[in-house]
Amino acid sequence: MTDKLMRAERTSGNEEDARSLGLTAQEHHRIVDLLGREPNGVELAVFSLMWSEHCSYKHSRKLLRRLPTEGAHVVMGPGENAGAVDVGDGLCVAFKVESHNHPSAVEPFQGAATGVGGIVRDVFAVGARPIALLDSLRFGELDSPRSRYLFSGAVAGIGHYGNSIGVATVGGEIYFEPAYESNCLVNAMCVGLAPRERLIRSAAAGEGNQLVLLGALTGRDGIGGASVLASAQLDVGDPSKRPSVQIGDPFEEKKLLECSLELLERGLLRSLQDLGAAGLSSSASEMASKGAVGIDLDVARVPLREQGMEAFEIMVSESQERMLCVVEPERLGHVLGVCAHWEVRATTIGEVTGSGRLRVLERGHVVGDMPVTALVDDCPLYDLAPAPPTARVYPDPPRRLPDAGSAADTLLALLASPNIASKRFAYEQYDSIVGSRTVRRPGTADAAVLMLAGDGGSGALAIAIDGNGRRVACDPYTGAIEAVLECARNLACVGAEPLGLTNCLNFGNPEKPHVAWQLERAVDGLAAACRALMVPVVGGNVSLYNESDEGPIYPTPVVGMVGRLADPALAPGIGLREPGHAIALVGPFAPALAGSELERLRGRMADGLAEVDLEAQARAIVALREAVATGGIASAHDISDGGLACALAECVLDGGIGARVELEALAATVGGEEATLFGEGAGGVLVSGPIEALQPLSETGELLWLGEAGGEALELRMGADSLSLSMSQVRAAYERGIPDRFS
Amino acid sequence: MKFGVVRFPGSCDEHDALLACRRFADAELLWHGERDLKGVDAVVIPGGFSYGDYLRVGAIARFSPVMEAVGEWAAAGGPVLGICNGFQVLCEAGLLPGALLVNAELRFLCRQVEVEVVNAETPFTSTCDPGERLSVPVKHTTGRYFAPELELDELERSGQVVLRYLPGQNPNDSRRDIAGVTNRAGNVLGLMPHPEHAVDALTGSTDGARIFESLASLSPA
Amino acid sequence: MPGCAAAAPDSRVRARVLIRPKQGILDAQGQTVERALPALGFEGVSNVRIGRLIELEVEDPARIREMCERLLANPLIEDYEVSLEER
Amino acid sequence: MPGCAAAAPDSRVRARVLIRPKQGILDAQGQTVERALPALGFEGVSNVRIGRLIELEVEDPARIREMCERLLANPLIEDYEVSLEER
Ligand SMILES: Nc1ncnc2c1ncn2[C@@H]1O[C@H](COP(=O)(O)OP(=O)(O)O)[C@@H](O)[C@H]1O
Ligand SMILES: [Mg+2]
Repeated sequence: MTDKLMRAERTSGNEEDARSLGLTAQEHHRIVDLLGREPNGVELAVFSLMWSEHCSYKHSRKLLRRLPTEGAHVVMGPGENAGAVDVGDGLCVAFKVESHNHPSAVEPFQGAATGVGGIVRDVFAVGARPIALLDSLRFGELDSPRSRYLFSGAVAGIGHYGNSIGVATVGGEIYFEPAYESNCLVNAMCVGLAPRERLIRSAAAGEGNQLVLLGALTGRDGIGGASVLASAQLDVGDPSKRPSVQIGDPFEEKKLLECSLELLERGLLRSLQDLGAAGLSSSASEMASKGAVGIDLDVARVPLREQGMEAFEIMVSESQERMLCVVEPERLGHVLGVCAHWEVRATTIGEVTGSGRLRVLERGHVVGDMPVTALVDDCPLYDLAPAPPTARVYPDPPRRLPDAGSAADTLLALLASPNIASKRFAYEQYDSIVGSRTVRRPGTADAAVLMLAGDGGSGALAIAIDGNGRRVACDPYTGAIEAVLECARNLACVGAEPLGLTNCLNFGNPEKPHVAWQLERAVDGLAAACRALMVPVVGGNVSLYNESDEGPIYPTPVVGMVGRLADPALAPGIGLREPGHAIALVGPFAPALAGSELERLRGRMADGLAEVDLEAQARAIVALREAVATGGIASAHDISDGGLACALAECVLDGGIGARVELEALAATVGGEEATLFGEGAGGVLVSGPIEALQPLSETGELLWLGEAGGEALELRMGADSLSLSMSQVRAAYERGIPDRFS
Repeated sequence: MKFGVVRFPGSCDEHDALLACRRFADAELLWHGERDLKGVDAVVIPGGFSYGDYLRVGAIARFSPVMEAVGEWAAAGGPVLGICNGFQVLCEAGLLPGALLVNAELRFLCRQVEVEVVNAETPFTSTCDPGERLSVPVKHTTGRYFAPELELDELERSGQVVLRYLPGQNPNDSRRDIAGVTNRAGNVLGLMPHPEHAVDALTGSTDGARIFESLASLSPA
Repeated sequence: MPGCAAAAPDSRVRARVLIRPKQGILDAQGQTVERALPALGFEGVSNVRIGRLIELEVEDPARIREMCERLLANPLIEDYEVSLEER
Repeated sequence: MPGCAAAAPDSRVRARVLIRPKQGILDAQGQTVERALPALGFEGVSNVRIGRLIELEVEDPARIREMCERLLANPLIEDYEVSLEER
């Protein structure tokens, strides 16, 4: 015991150690000032993590202030574990998206699985029952064996975790681009549901209240998320002390989830917080900070999976499936009883104090003592030094398609491109129906639709997640706007009004001026689009330094949106429903090849995208939503990757009904056959239904009649030119696109 | 008429099953740690990953106290319906013949499939027409039904094969396209498709309701 | 102290249980691995079988067989092999 | 003849690979099984570890290690142990 205490003290927290832990000399000085002395090893470990980019947002926090966060439905904004919005009938929806990029690049199955576990805990930490997951994935192209390994591992990991805990994975998106070859992206979004009064915050309160750790044993998992921490202080030669890959245990999570929700339901907790990055250090200091209190905790009381763990290791361990809660002493027995029922470990490890300090004890001896404000609020925040790139940041993508080619061949090539092809390979590995809420499953509608009737609510939620990094790379401001618009349009396609937005900002190294510029432009684009649509940002996550020797990833803001619609029975899918239904294009839509999938396949990448008229787009989204919500529209599908022709092919395949359309009028306004067929850009939606049902759309906005559903083929005509493909040809290209890359 | 839906730690579809049962009768949850079946008239063992399905699917759950009671109940002729993980648990417990192996594709698979009612004369299918086709989802990693050939012949002969995947619909390479089987006495049914996820047109199909309807039409024990 | 505890007269026995898919049962995992090997440049591999390895310490080794029969393996589809090792 | 064929100078080697979760890496399966056992009537069991067993026949045993590193095991989170057995 004394031996350990001495070791903690002996390990000095001098400047050199600080640097090896990723802190700058100035940051170290600031810590010394704040403490009034040099930190010891335990304190330095805690500071280095609390002041890491991951926990402090030191390079992004100032920028995030530009995002609008207020809205009529907001119940909890950014700052809590998950944001929440009101969906009526006394119910709230809590949601958030989070990245697990680096762990997934190391071990895709476990990295993705623990990513799901982490975001699920964020949602039940606010008292909401997780009801849906979505995933946004980016990998290198599938001709790379490593990308195939990462992709199949990540998908299996997401499925494994989500399926095992009984939370439906209802949507997502996947892109394969060379810019993600060395840095894949694995973002997961979780959506939860709670009666409004059951929502709980993480602020610790009440001097003398007990701090109880729930869930898994603590091991040396992912210590610090950075091996420097361990190697700086431990004998690297001793393999038993090396930090290790985090392994997800969904069974433990499932019990923890049910147990936590039952504790909340019975009103037994004062506050609740998950243990995520930086483990106990971060969760204890966040809880203390939010409640403006202090916390004493004794690491010797933390149940361990491995022997001989040091105090600092226990403080920074990222072992999964753990939660921390604050309990009034008289309720402790009751809490432990509920935990025993669920076979969840529960251990009192400390208590709330009035000291305003985080004190780390080891068998009662103080081994660390830090002001909570210093840990949470005093990390220096940095201004970015943005500057537009002076040279091209990204090379042209490899050329896969010649410039000349028949429209039919081009369409088949696009449909078979893994970015557009069916993602069935992935979503069939996800349980998308558990919970009995899923009205629209993956692949059948632009947004997932989850009904609320079984939860005491009415109507349904609509959820979508979007973000096209390549287009953001072409133009960070417009690309980010497009991501928000696409998400909102996806919601409108099922008739839903957006209530709130979450986002994950995946970028390269922000200390580089051109990356800072991408980040700033993208955040400004997000902010502008949110204002135009009047959708508040209620939470999110930032993942920086996604960069390798070949350069940064494409700047990839991923946008998740939750909306509400009144009648799920009316929510259209993408599939054509009846022969004879009219097909029309709702605009404003000005497609162009710049930034399109076709341009990519031809080995080019545009510099700049056409400006978007945000007001007009916002108006069109409202009009579409209102038209859809009144019923009568049989199908609605947003035109996105691969342009109109690909969107129409998807309507045909999902409906199992052919289509005949005439595009000459559109081509006249767009200019160019290829741009008409395959051009991309904000705003276009294909709708079908009886003419009378679509008619009202022409009064509120731009509507162009294209043709009608029927037959067994996909026929696109443009004056004298025509393109006709049988359903089976189209289906083969679309369905085989991804599986063929694996054989 | 009252259904009891067993809940293990790691069950996932117990509320879905409860909701489905409640469309036709009373229903309540039965906790894995208690031997008491609370006077229910039919037992449902739902889908999920009991005990994480660590070790082997269904292997640990069969030892739980509630399963002792279910065993006695089944031996006395009480109806027991095992769905997905419930099917796996019943096989492990020896209440149903055969075993479930990992899907030929080694992957979890969630998809709507069509099955044929091979035997419409069981307590679980009495409201179906013989040969009726039902559209019901499957979602599992370990659903490839296996039994030795002689036993399969015997199962077919004695009408224990109740549900079969339609040609081209077998999602896991189950022997003889078997999707659901009963025990010899016919009072215990295990099936991989999830009828509880097919009781509402809004969420896909109502064909699964037949199973619950059939059970609910039994006269209370 | 810790050394002391480990040296205590503990009668525990360490057991290793190997569990294999029974002959005649399609071993989908083994086949998948076997098919994947040539593409990675590993030729000349055959008869790949994949099973489970369970290691545990027991107070009463007489019960291991029963544990295997009833819990660790499923005799309908799996064979098992136990080996003991005095601590 | 068949006897003959079996005795033919076939240089195949049967190998057994035991794969275990690395020290320090969470063995979720082993832990869960261990915790569940007493309630199931199996007392006195500890240190349960669950891993995988792979058996195969190879022409060139020298390459097994590489196969383990690249496909059979995940060296980041698993240790493996190879043993050979002449046919
Ligand atoms: N891009 C963003 N937009 C809005 N809010 C954000 C963003 N990134 C992070 N936040 C908010 O900052 C807080 C801290 O985020 P994070 O460290 O990811 O939380 P946690 O530790 O719970 O995972 C959260 O409330 C989160 O919603
Ligand atoms: Mg959190």
